[in-house]
Amino acid sequence: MMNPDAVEEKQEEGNVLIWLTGFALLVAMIGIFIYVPTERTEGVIQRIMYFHVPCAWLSFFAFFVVFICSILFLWKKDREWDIYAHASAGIGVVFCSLVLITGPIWARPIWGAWWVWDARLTSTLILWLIYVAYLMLRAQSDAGSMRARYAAVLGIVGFLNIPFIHFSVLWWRTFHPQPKVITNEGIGKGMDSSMLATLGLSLCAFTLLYFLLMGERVRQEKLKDEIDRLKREKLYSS
Amino acid sequence: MDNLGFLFAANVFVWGGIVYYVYTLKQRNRALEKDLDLLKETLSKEG
Amino acid sequence: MVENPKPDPSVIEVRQLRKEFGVLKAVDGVSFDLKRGEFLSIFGPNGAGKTTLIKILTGLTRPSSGTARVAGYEVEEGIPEMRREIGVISHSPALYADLTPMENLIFFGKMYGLEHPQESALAVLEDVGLAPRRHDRVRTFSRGMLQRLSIARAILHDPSILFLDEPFTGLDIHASNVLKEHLQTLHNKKRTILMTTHDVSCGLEMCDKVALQVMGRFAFFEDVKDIDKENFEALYFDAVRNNQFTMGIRPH
Amino acid sequence: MNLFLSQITAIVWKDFVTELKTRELFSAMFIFALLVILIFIFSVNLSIVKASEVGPGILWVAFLFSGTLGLNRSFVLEKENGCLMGLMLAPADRTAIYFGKLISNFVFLTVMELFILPLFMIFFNIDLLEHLLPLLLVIFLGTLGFCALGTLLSSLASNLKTREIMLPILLYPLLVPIVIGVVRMTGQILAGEPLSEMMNWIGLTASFDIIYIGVSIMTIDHILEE
Repeated sequence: MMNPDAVEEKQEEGNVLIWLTGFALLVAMIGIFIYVPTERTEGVIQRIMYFHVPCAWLSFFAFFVVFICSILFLWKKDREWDIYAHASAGIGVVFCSLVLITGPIWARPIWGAWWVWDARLTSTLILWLIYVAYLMLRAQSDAGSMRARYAAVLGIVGFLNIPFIHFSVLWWRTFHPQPKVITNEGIGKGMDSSMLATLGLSLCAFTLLYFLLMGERVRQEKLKDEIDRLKREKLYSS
Repeated sequence: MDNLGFLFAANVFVWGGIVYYVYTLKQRNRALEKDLDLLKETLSKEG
Repeated sequence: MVENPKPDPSVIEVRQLRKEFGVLKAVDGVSFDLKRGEFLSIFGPNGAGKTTLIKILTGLTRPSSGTARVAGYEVEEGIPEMRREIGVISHSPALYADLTPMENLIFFGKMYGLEHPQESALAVLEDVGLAPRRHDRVRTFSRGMLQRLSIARAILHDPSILFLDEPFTGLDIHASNVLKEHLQTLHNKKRTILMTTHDVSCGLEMCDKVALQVMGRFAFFEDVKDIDKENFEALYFDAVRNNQFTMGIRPH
Repeated sequence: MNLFLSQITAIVWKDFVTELKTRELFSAMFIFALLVILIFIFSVNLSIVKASEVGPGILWVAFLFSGTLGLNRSFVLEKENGCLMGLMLAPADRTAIYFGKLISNFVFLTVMELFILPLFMIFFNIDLLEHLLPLLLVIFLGTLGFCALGTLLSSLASNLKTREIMLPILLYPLLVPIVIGVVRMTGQILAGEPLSEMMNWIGLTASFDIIYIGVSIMTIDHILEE
């Protein structure tokens, strides 16, 4: 299927990406723990933000990729897009889980409760449930075009649901005081430039990490396919 | 305010989680590659 | 066997049909022609892609590449006009168990846009000999009666082409003989019939053309006259085995 | 177009005839909804919590749970004996099949809800009659959204090995916006607020309905394919 040269080339590209991502993450860590000043009102715990927000960004981006690949799949019916959507959903769920873990750890000392039914936290939880269901759907059905089509439909439906979730959860909690760290105006407000720079750096590092993980996940699926193909074509006798 | 414990826990989860995920991915890919090589070898011996 | 006085155009025309997804190849480059009134039996082991071939030809699924024309219509779009020309009988009867035969057939008649669903339903029930039981629930029917009723459903809209997907599965000897008689009658009325089966003993005596599908491909496609009927079983197993060899399994 | 409508009618007619004969779907849904309400009454202390505050939530949980039961049953009937394949072989547009199933699901669920309402009124001592019209509007919007998405996903889940489990797992997270919306609206209506106070919720639920019917029309082709 793949010729050996292309494989080698890909591996080299992969190595460059690994070093680049590792370096970016290292720089981001230095930024988070050494460079950036401690926030005045919240103290050290606010440093969680520099990886909490990138995790959220990464998972959201991953779900967006699922959406795009699902549409492309239904259009082109090419297994390639199915692989991308599957890989991206898996990565999205992993980072969504990290958001859901770090969120309460941040909330406990600041708001005094592990879980606050704040609009963002609630939406993230629902999003997580949708994409866990997506992965379950994939795990439940046999490999083939049916699984791919069903997953693609769910990938589209799930992403289109995000605005509805956002507004319903926002209005649901209107009469509660907005938590002051994350307000409706956005995250950038009230942060000085060094904080913004660190956050930006961290965002970049995590985006690189996404592509690194995508590469690995996609390779995994393709290896599985290749093994499957060989078994099917050469060892048919049974 | 001293919330270093919380910060530490969050870090353990995030970086531990990422490292674990990357590790399992790598491991799985390596196992699959080995499987594939084995399969190819068996097939070339037979054919 | 019915001889055609003038050369009819092919009612089924299949060219390099493929259905694959990733590593799965269900149909792998099948081409053949079938003329009006011909009866084709496609033999093949389980998983050879016979059912997928029928699903493509009946517009239930789209091919990955290649073309297929059925009754003059391209099937890739699964256009409704083509579906009016075909009837399908498979091993599952596709009948609502809680409804009566009449209700089932009237329902399908309405789905096909028939003008007089009631009359058509009664007529086909007479044809298959189930008219006396037209007001009983389908749930109470035996396997053989279900299969007759599903013939009635398939010919309700008077299609010119019939597809049969493993129609003998689960029938006892008596029921399969009844089914064979019905198929013979349908064939005599100049309907084109395409049947798949994994059972070498069924279907050879009725058909005009014989095909063998192995691993998605046609191992052969012959006129029944050119087939040694006595030794068909041996031929079948040889072809199945040979085709697997060419796919990479070495004979021992 | 004419055939399209008559095909939809035929599917709805078929579902009604089946239901009139077996009465499986309606009785199961009704009793289940009743049980859900009872379980909630036993688990919530009504002498502490105000009935009008927990009532709307309990009512909608009952509707959604028994609605899921109905959706599952409705597609199991289609899968039995390979009927869905017979339906797909008919010269019908996939959307006709979708709308046929959508309408019959919607009607069954609505009828069940109308039977539950008086019981709810008695159990919770809430006077629904004075708010009946706005309440019916909310029930209409909520049930339509539930059925629009539910029909799509149950046709998808019906091909899975574990369809009974997978349908709620797929459906409920996606229904969160509608659940929040209708429960909030029902609560406001029971508190005597006019509909104009909840235009944002009405807009949200209505656009949910429209978008999911639209998405279903666009994707049902890919689901109803063998």
